[in-house]
Amino acid sequence: MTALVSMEGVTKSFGGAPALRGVDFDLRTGEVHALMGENGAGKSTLMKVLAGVHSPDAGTIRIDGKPVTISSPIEATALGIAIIHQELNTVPDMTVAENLALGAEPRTRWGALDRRRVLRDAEEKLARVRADIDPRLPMRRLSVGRQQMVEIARALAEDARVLVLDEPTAALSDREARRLFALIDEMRAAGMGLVYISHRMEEVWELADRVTVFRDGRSVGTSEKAEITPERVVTQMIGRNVEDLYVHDDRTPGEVVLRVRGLTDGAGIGPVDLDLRAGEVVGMVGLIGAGRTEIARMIYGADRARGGTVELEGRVLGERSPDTSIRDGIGLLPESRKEQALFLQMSIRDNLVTSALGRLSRLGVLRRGAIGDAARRQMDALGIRTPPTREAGHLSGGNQQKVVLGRWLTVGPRVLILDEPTRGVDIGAKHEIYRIINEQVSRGVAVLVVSSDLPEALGISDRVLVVRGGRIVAELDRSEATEEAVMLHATGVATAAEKNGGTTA
Amino acid sequence: SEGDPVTAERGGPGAKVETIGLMVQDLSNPFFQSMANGVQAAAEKIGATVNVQDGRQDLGAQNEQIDAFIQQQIDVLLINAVDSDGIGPAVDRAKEAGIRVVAVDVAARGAEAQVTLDNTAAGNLACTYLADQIGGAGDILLINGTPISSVQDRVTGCKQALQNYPQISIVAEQNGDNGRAEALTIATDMLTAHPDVKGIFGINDPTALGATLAAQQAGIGGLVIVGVDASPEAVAELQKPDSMFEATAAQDPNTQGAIALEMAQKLFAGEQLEEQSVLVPTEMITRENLAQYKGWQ
Amino acid sequence: MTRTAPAGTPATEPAERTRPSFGQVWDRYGILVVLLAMVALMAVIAPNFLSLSNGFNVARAVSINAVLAAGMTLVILTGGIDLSVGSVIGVSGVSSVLLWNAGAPAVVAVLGGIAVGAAAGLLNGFLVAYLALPAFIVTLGALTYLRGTAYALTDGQPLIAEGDLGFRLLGNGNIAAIPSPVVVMVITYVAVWFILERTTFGRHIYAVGGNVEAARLAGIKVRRVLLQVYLLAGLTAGLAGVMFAARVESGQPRAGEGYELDAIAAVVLGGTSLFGGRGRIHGTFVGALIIGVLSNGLVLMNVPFFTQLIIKGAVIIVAVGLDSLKNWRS
Amino acid sequence: MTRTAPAGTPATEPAERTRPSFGQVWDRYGILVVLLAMVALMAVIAPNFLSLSNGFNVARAVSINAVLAAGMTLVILTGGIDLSVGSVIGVSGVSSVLLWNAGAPAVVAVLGGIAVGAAAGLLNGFLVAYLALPAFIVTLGALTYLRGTAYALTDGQPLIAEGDLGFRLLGNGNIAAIPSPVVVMVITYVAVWFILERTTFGRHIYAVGGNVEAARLAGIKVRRVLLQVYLLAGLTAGLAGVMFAARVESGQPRAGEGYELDAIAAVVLGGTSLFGGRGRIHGTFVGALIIGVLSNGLVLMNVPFFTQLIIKGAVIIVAVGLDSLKNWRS
Ligand SMILES: Nc1ncnc2c1ncn2[C@@H]1O[C@H](COP(=O)(O)OP(=O)(O)OP(=O)(O)O)[C@@H](O)[C@H]1O
Ligand SMILES: Nc1ncnc2c1ncn2[C@@H]1O[C@H](COP(=O)(O)OP(=O)(O)OP(=O)(O)O)[C@@H](O)[C@H]1O
Ligand SMILES: [Mg+2]
Ligand SMILES: [Mg+2]
Repeated sequence: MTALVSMEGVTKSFGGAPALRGVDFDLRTGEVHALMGENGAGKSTLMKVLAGVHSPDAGTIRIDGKPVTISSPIEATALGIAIIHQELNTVPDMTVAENLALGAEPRTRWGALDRRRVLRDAEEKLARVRADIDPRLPMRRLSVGRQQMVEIARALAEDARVLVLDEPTAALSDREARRLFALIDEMRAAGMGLVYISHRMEEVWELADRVTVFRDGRSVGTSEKAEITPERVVTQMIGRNVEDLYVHDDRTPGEVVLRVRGLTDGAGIGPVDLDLRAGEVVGMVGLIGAGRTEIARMIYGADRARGGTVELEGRVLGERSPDTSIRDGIGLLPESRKEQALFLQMSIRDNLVTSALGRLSRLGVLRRGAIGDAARRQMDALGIRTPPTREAGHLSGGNQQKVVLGRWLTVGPRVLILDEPTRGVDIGAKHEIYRIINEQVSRGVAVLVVSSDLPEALGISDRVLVVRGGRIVAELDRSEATEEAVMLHATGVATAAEKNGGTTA
Repeated sequence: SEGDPVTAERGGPGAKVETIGLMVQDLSNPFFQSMANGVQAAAEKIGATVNVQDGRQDLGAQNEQIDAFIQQQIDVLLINAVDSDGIGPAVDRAKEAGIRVVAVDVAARGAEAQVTLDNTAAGNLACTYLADQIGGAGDILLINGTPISSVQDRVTGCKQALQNYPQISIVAEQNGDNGRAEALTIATDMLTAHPDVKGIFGINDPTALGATLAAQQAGIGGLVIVGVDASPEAVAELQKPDSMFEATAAQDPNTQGAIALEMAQKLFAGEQLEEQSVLVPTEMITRENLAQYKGWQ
Repeated sequence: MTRTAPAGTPATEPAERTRPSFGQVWDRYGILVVLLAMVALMAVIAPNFLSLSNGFNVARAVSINAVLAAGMTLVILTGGIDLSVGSVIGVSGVSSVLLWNAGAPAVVAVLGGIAVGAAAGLLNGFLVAYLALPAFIVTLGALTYLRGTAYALTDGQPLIAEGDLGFRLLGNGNIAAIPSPVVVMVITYVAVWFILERTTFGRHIYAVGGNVEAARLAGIKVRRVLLQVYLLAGLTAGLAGVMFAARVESGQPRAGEGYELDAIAAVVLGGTSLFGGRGRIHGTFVGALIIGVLSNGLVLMNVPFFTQLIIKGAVIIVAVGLDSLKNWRS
Repeated sequence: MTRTAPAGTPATEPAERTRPSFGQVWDRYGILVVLLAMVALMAVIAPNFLSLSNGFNVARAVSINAVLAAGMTLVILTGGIDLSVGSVIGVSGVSSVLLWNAGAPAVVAVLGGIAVGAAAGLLNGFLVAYLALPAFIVTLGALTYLRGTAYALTDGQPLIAEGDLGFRLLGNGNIAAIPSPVVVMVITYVAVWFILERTTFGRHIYAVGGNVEAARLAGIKVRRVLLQVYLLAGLTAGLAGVMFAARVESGQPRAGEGYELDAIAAVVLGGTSLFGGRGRIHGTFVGALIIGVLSNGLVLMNVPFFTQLIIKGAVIIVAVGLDSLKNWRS
């Protein structure tokens, strides 16, 4: 049988920098073909070529064996190719319905915009992915996760034969992910060809019929379902195997460093109580929209709390804001690095020292020597091997995330709050980030990790807090924290059960 | 005293002017265009070249232009300053560079000679005429302009004249930006506030003509509207028998320019001037004497 | 040891309430309230302000800036800006009178003037959309060379219309007892409203302004949208220019100097974000009225012109200040 | 078929080549090339263009706009804009002469004038930083009310300096054979360069302009940075105003009309992005020179004024066009 899609010798470079160096790739009908590889390996670029976003420098693309040239997103759609891009591509100021209709707005007989149909179509599309979202809402009002669901709805709507999902679960948590996997199975059964890009091994094992591994702009091998083993894939990806991905030394936490009591924003989040001990990692898990990010931001002072107290080493902190928190020794690694953390057009060095300039200057004048040293030291510690003067925007996702983390290591806080620290980061980088976290903890830093990647959260945490409806509904020890246990609490089943049946000992 | 001034001493007995710099406030006003024409014509007669620069009503620009002229080592500079005093330092620089400077239309501090229109007299004449036409009593509107020397003098002159007419009062005074459009807009509003005025004085013809339009459009009749300049536009309007625009104080920028060049030539040749300061008389142009008025060239 | 809390209320989506809050109402009508307050004030302190005829004066005086602002709104919604519209008024006005004096029929003169504006806009659009030059600089350049062109066309002289100008009705006189420029203004706003609210092109304008990358990936021809938007801005400016010429019954090369800032002020007062993607055309209309009412009232009160400047500046700031109270909820 | 590499090699970043490409060189020096080309051209066609004294003329003529543009660069780097600087020139110049005429010593008069500018900037900054009003509108309002204030201070009349103005040196005369305004300009640029390249404040300016949310979360006091930036823009404009007054030895209420656009043009020509976060102060200097060389050369060539406008407009566009060739690599 001829492949649904086959790409041969595709090359693409950006301003002289090769991103694809002659890639062969093929997709069959009725299969899920997983693409894996380090950040910057070229996965998204290849798919953007297929989706008509980038035109290749060389190479041929065949659909059903017939050579085609795809020079615009519209042409791709016409050929039945749909894609969910890695980055959110929504228009925040337009409604969900308008976003769903974007680029293909229905017209009335007289060529005017058919607003009734825009709404009707939107409701259908959302129904298909079983997302209960009001299509009249402005997109900006939705959380990252829900915006992602809208994107999925949009892609599925164009009844395509080929669907590319580029890290669709990065912003989703387990429940939404499950829902998506069910849809994927349906589509596979319906004979569609799906390309699935992810850095989450577990998902790949579960979904993929074949796995192609990318490295350095080349395909370094495709394995059939039968022959897929984690070791093999990881080795292909980063040239070595990662024995145990989740680094976690045995340790005994020290004194309580951070004590939060009754923290609330007066609108759906909180009241929240939690303690952080020196030298421990506490995971915060929950469904999308559970409010984990809000809790984290309130502790740090990024958002104003309407009630409750935050104590640091016994001292009650007053009105908190990022700058006071930093002075007090609390740090936050925000949820989305591009929007909230990184200065894309600044050098790696400047990004690393942004929050420590007070220490690295005298009377407001930069101590450039000291800055250079500090930056170089961090880059070595983080394993970022590229000139410090390089613009952060040019780095791959993994290295960007390391830079943001490095900014906090330069400051050296007592309490470090990490919101989705490995979102969209490749396994090699993930491993290094876990290593860094572990190292900080061993120095007595208290770490709070918000993660939608459940295995990760369980793998690196000493304790796990389950968040639902803006509250902490359960606290589980490392020993008792299993995915099942967490999901029970996260979805509310557990508490429901307890009502008619005593409490767990 | 700046840079290394180009103090090549030029001119002297019998010397002929070869390069002329002419600077005017605002070439987009026909008045100054006519002045430029006057200088151009006179220059051709003596076979000299003219570099005309537009001040765009910006003193800063005029400063730069003078420096450029110094650079070009022109022989004489005819200057129509945006501001009489503000131009002073620049004039001094020009003289240090050996350029003979004559002020045109508006006085310029430090100029060696000047041909000026008596703007005060012009304003005075215009408003006297207006006052008489409305029978020495009633309310009138005054449409002022951007505060530059010539405009201010006209307003001063007008108010002087009105002191002889105690029953006349200026009920509103607004800035028409020296132009027809803005004058039209604000005159419309002024007439709304004061529908029963008897006359309007505009500081120049474009302004007065804008006011005339405003009155027509507002359906107000029987006004006496006067301006200053006697520009072609104004002449055309005066020729309409039914227009409320009745008179304008004639200024002759064309001749002014010519006279200025004449004086500059004399200075350049080291001759004595009979008088350092020539004051060009102005006369009221009305429908009656319109025939005799030769207008601008 | 497992601490468990009572079943938590499901994740509340803070802003999912669809019932309009006070804030949302203010978002919508805040600037309108400002306008009404101003009218009320003027009615009390400015002589003859509150009369039908003066209402028409204001409307007539506003019409040109309002038409400019309508086109400007489209550009700003895409996140761009057009500083050249003031100079377009000069060029197109002069052109239309030139055509008239050359013996062209009124209609041709009018369309000619508008076409000149459209052409200028087309060039801006090409440079911004296809050469990706910054709109601010492109249109700043255009502001300069178009003004020069206006002067060049008339040798710096105002151009007296021969006979009485065939299309003077566009600037003066009435249509069904309503000042004709006001009629033109209203038609323009209805047209722009329809484009923005009822056509796919309108949606695309918001999309490009809201998130250009998303728009491109959704298959929207971003460049064409930008080109068309600047074209329309030039076209409306051309129309404004012809209206101006008709109003002063002559071709004034200086016409429209500085009008671009008033137009932009109207747009922003109307609540349109200079970053694009957000705004409504009726807001612009209200913004233009605020500026017009203010100028008119101050003249009626015979406030000295420099005091007028001080008040105008202050009011502009206060108006956006009040309007932006909405941001204070977040 | 599994290639294995030595442990821990990072994902190779294609663009990691450190040897500067042609493109990068052009990024850096593109606009400089444009300037040199222009100077070369002028040297050939404009009489007496290439001479030390004319060099000083250009520098002197440029100095005021250059000083304005220096402060403007700081504002634009934060993603803001300041349209009020032209009017600040009027107010501060008038104020300094008022002080002088009131018998204040020259130093006091100068500092007073500068202080007035700084105060105006402080108000802009407060409204933008703490009330979160759009900079464009706030400074547009300031442009208007400050001009009014300048007129009000002098009753609309230009203000003649009594005796000879104690600080005329700031506008005329030389310091060590170099025109004094040029010296002032150079000092200003060195100061701004130091702020941007050598101080934490400078880093913070780039950070706020680059990503305001990230800056806030990184502990930068965003509002204070904004406040200070507008303050500095007002301060440099105040300085420019005093220089203007010194140059014309009088207080001109109309001084600086429209200068804001020239200043912004200089900044953008210099390669600073109007979206903030990206740009260099020396670029602004080059940009100001381009504008200055052009004006000077056109006068020397005796080009009619409206042709000058056409050429200027075209050159501004062409200059950014050439400069933006860099974008074509991606
Ligand atoms: N638009 C662009 N301009 C310049 N370089 C780009 C562009 N898009 C991608 N690149 C570069 O091409 C290389 C491949 O990028 P790509 O996004 O395909 O990697 P990826 O495999 O998707 O990585 P990740 O897993 O982080 O998404 C990277 O080095 C990236 O920096
Ligand atoms: N930009 C936003 N505007 C309005 N509400 C938001 C926004 N982002 C999140 N929310 C709301 O805040 C709550 C928490 O959202 P969020 O998704 O950030 O929580 P979370 O637990 O951090 O989930 P995740 O971090 O996986 O996105 C949800 O009710 C969500 O709807
Ligand atoms: Mg990718
Ligand atoms: Mg979150």
